[in-house]
Amino acid sequence: MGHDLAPVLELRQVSRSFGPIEVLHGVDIALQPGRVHALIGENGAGKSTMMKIMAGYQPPSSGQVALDGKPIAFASIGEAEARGISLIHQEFNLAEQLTVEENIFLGRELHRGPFLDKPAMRARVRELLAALDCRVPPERRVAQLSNSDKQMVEIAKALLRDTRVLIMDEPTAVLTRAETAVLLRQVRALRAAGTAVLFTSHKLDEVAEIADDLTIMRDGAVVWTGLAAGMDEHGMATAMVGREMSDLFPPKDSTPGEIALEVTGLNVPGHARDIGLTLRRGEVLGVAGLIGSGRTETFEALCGLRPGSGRVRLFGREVRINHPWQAQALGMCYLTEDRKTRGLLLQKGMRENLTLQALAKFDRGLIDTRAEDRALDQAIADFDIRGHRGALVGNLSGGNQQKLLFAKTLLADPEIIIIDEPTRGIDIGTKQQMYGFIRRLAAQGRAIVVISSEMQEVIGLADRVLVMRHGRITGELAGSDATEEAIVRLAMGVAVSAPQQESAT
Amino acid sequence: MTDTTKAPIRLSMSVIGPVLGLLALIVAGALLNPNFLGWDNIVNVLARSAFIGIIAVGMTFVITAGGLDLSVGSMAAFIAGLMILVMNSALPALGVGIPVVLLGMAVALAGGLLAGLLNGLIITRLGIEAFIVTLGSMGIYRSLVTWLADGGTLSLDFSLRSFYQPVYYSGILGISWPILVFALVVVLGEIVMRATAFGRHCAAIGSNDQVAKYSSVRVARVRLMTYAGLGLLVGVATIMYVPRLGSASAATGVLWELEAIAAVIIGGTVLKGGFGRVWGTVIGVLILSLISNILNLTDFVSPYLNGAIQGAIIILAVVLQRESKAGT
Amino acid sequence: MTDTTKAPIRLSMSVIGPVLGLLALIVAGALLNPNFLGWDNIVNVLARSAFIGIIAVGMTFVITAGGLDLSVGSMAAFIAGLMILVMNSALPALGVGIPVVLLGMAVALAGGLLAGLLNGLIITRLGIEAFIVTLGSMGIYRSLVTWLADGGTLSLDFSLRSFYQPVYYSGILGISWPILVFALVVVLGEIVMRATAFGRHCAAIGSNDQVAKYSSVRVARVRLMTYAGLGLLVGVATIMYVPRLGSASAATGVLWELEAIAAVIIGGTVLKGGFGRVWGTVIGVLILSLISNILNLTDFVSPYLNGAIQGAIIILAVVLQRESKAGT
Amino acid sequence: QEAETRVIGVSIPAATHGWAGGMNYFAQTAVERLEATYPQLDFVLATASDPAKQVNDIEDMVATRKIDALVVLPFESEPLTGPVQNVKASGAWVTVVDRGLAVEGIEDLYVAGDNPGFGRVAGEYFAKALPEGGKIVVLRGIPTTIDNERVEGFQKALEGTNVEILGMEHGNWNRDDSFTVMQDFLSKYPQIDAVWASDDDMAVGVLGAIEAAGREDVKFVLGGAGMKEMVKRVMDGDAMIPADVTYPPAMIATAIEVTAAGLVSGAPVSGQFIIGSVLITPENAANFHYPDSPF
Ligand SMILES: Nc1ncnc2c1ncn2[C@@H]1O[C@H](COP(=O)(O)OP(=O)(O)OP(=O)(O)O)[C@@H](O)[C@H]1O
Ligand SMILES: Nc1ncnc2c1ncn2[C@@H]1O[C@H](COP(=O)(O)OP(=O)(O)OP(=O)(O)O)[C@@H](O)[C@H]1O
Ligand SMILES: [Mg+2]
Ligand SMILES: [Mg+2]
Repeated sequence: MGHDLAPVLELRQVSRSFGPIEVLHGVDIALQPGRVHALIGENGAGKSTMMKIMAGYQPPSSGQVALDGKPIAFASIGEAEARGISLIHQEFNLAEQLTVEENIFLGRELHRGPFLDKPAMRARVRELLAALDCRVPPERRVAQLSNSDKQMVEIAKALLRDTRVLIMDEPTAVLTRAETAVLLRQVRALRAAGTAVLFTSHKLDEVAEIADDLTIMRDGAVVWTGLAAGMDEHGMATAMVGREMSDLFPPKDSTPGEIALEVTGLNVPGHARDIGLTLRRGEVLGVAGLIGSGRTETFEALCGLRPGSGRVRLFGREVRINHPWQAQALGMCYLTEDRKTRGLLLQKGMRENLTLQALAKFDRGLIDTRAEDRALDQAIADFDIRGHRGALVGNLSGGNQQKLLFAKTLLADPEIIIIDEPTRGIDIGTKQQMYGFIRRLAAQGRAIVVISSEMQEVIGLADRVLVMRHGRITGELAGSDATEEAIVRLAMGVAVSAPQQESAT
Repeated sequence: MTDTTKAPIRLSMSVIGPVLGLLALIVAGALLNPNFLGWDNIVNVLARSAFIGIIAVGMTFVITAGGLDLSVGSMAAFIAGLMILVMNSALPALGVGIPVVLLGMAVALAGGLLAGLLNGLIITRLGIEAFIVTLGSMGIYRSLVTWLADGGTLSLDFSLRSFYQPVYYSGILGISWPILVFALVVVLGEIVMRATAFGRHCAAIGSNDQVAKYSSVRVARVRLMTYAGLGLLVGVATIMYVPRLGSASAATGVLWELEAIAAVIIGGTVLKGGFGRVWGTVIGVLILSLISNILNLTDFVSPYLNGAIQGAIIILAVVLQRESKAGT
Repeated sequence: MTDTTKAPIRLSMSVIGPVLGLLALIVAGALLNPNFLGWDNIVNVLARSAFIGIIAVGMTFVITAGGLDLSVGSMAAFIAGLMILVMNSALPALGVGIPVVLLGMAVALAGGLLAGLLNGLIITRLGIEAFIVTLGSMGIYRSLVTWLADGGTLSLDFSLRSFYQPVYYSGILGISWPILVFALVVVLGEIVMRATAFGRHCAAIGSNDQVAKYSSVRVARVRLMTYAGLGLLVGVATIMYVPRLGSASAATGVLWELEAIAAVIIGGTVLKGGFGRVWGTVIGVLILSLISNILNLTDFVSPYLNGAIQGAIIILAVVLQRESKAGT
Repeated sequence: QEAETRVIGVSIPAATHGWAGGMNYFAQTAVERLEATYPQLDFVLATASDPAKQVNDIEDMVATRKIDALVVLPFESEPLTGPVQNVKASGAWVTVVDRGLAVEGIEDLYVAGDNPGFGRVAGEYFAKALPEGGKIVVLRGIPTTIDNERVEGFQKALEGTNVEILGMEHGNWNRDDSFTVMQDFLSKYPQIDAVWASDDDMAVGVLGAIEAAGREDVKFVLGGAGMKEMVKRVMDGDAMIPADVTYPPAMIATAIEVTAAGLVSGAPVSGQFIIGSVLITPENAANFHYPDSPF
């Protein structure tokens, strides 16, 4: 396959400003048919912005978009779509109250006469989802789906269109390894069919696996572009971050202290049964499992975010938690995996979001806004949040939103922190910082649970790993036993011996 | 697995909710007065529900798409006034007969459509809250009809009225026209909501207009069409209303907007948009009509307290729904 | 760096919008009638704005937190009726004097608080749409006051009224009590909205109640408190209202709810919740009061058309805001 | 006497302002009294907040209560004409109160107030009380035919006098609205000699506004309808309320009583009873003072 085929879609010296701030400075990129082009860069580097410009969601402030070599200005998203360009958003772009089928066909419904051809649409949806190994019924409302299923719906929505150019903004951020494999299989099929694919991810191994071409961005400019084969993962990381990367994971050097959390017989109706676990101060407990294994629901129930029953002891004291504020008052906080609908107020600024959970700390009758500003300064420094201070959180880049969410939860100063998918959409440099941060929290004597679908993360970060499957804990792994293979076995239910010791403790 | 068995149950409970409320009222009515289930009473109640009902069907679309229209009551009064004026002044030229009635109907439909379009255009083009726009136009239409009637009542010429009256009072097989038209509007509305792209687009816009926009839905146009459609249905309702009362005044259609919105919400449509069902609205309209019908059947309470009972039943009817929903 | 200069400009334009609308009205009023800017007229307009204004401040919180209350007008009428009944019946025992007035005030405050709590409890505990609950309680309170008054008017004992009247008519330095209390409520409201955790929580809940819940905000309690606070403020407004004419009837407070909601939204608070500003509400209230004041002071239009002009100005006032907002 | 119960339907507008409230009160007490007196009579009383609701009520009475007689005070004449005609066609006795129907000869009995007369009596009073002429303002009711008739009668009576109407606004038969309107009238006109409030509820609001403004130029306020507090003030010789014009809400009770008596005795009284509006003055006020009425 020739690298010098005529590009389908190009950006030529494109700049883009929001108000007075320029976030893209004269970038070039060219997508060729039948090739997968990966775009990587730090959070806030301008990847999503670039993709939106290519798909007609936003016009460039200056420079050109060229389709088949000819400059073009898309009048609407519809026009770009009509020309075969579709974009899968980084943030979910689904109407929550509508069903899967309604969302996938939104704006391009199939008709039979004046009426909708529902059977045909449903059949097509089933087909599309089956190709993605996703078993969600088409009639299910999107609001009831897990994040990964939503992502699959997004992908199905894009695949439905006859695309010449498919642009995917971090499609794998919410997917597990297995689901990612399914997606990459689809991408290869599209590539073989001659589609040009543009793809971003912060998971560099995927990039190395799938990409033909590679563009690396930093601070709104392209810093490297060329054949993907010319760059290994380490090189990518270095080029992205602009410095030499050391070990991703910090040493596990904290020592477990008293028992902080003890759960027995926790049942979450419809999602999990008979969950038992213990967690000590200074410990990082990883929770692994396939998507849909009930990890999120288990810990949400533990924090009073959904109904559940069971015995919970915090620092030796038996407690009943029915509401999240009770959990927080007892020193336990849950950081949601769903930053857009449950984590952040997208229509508000950074400051309001940062302090929402810990507002009591700033409440001196009136809110001490100076103290809030100081807290924001601190959070921006600690987590390297990039973006302009006055911006609405909805306008921050995805990764920066995630960092803000992290900062927000930690501001409440919980003793027990449950973090669901902590590094979703975070670039590799910041990931390293956040891992260091989590470790330091543990070293301060806090107890931490990390729920993650990234096997590497669980293994690299946690002292012990619990594996869940179908709403039950199927095993615990510690130290060198915690290997990817062992986790996968437990998660898939093919373990030789699934030790049930967890529920006994 | 448990999911697949769960979904249908929940669905059917949310369906049963409003129906149960309605049934409870019917049983109460039948116990209070044997004539309640008489043919006459049933026809009366259905026919009078038709005005609000037809409007409420249109309102279901507006609300589903995340909008609101407070002006429908005044709009109906204004259109009725206009229609009467036009018919009266065309009478000498056309004489009593079908042409003048058709002219009146055309005026009502065109007037409704225009009024709805106007609301919709201000809302979608200027991007102003529907609440404010329609509150404003509510005042405007109410004022205009008062002005047209010179503070009094506009009445249809009496001979013309006798000619036109069958449009309210007669029908086919003992079922009067308003009922037939209402039924037709409901069936069409249900089909449009469930089985056409327009219905889906309304729900999508009400759910998240950004998403709808990104999916190439013509958001402004769909919104505009919901208001225009509602206006048209107000015109249809007025066509049925005028032969009944033969007049229009400042007191015509007062608080219809509140009744229509209440019917829509009692029926299970979400006030903030994103989900709507036309059949639910019908149940809502019937519940509201039956409450006042039942209050007329008995006289054990002071008429001063009618409003209190009505209010309490409205809340109860909805509690019933939510309870049964929560119960699953 | 350029950022920090931009934000204030946008802010100031959205601030200037409603203020501009208000100024335009004031200029129009001054041109149309020289007495418009007279001290008496200013005091009149401010004092009569106070009732709706005090209620609208409470409504700002309810709407900001994503709720709605249609019952405030009827609630005010009911509380006024109750207050008059209690005061009249305590009169023989307590005699004309401060104790009986204090008793009346206590009844109003307690009644308002209870009524608000009741609305709030049904809405938050049973999870029913605020629209339906408060539509129901609107009917209930309206009915109850009619019933209390036996269809007529409840009047405060004449001697008591003369004693109580200064609460409406007199004040400090020529500024009457309603204006002072309104100002106090506004200042407190503005502080609570902008600078306290409660205000932040209201905005967070209205913006996205899921996020608020996940952020450990006590969503149900905050919601409940907005309704209870509104009820309390309805009580305060009633305390100012009763001494004015010393009576309450079924006609008291009709459509106050619509006026209060309109004021809130004209002031820039978002009907679907998430963002509210108390000072904007004040501007909204003043715009509404001034429109009818100006229409009364001039007579170039048929009084039948007052409503039309009012409606048009309301829409225009908001267009002005949005345009200037969009302009930045 | 036959044992068969006969049903009388009474349909009236809801108590949304003072006069209507009084009328509601008299209707209810009449019904209670007559039910006690005539065990063979059954009454249905319905109040309506708009003409359409009133038509519903009447339809319900026919369909479910099989009424033998209807006493109706139409919300508005035009819309009620057809439905009442239908009642008549069903064979029931029809008594119309206060507002005549648009078609003559439907009702068996007509008990009516005299709206043009109401305005005329008020106008004549102004002409007499302000012989040198003067500047007055007028508060009108809710825009309706009734209000139009009254104001026309008033204006006609003032023709040829020097009484000048400075302005008219709608106070909607409402105390608060008329308070506001009067405040604004006082700001607008430096000299107002007298006010025709055209209704006693509105007079209460007008008096409140005048008192608050401390204006001495307004010599008197003329209300109307005969609210007990106002009649009392006339009786007491209050200079601000020197007179009142009757429009008795009790006419509904008269109508119900006559209808009931006719139905029971089998010798129905048909015809027209016009209850004219008269001027209440300190001399005759005692005859119009009903301390027990809510109005
Ligand atoms: N609508 C907007 N208004 C203002 N600023 C914006 C807007 N959209 C994006 N930005 C800013 O543009 C910059 C680039 O954002 P972009 O979303 O393209 O980053 P990204 O490379 O996709 O980052 P991530 O990896 O975190 O997704 C960020 O600083 C962001 O805050
Ligand atoms: N055994 C099961 N069979 C069918 N559906 C299941 C099962 N277990 C869970 N689910 C559904 O899968 C969805 C996702 O569950 P959940 O969010 O708990 O997964 P998770 O382990 O937290 O994964 P993630 O957070 O990565 O999405 C839920 O809607 C849940 O009801
Ligand atoms: Mg991005
Ligand atoms: Mg999860």
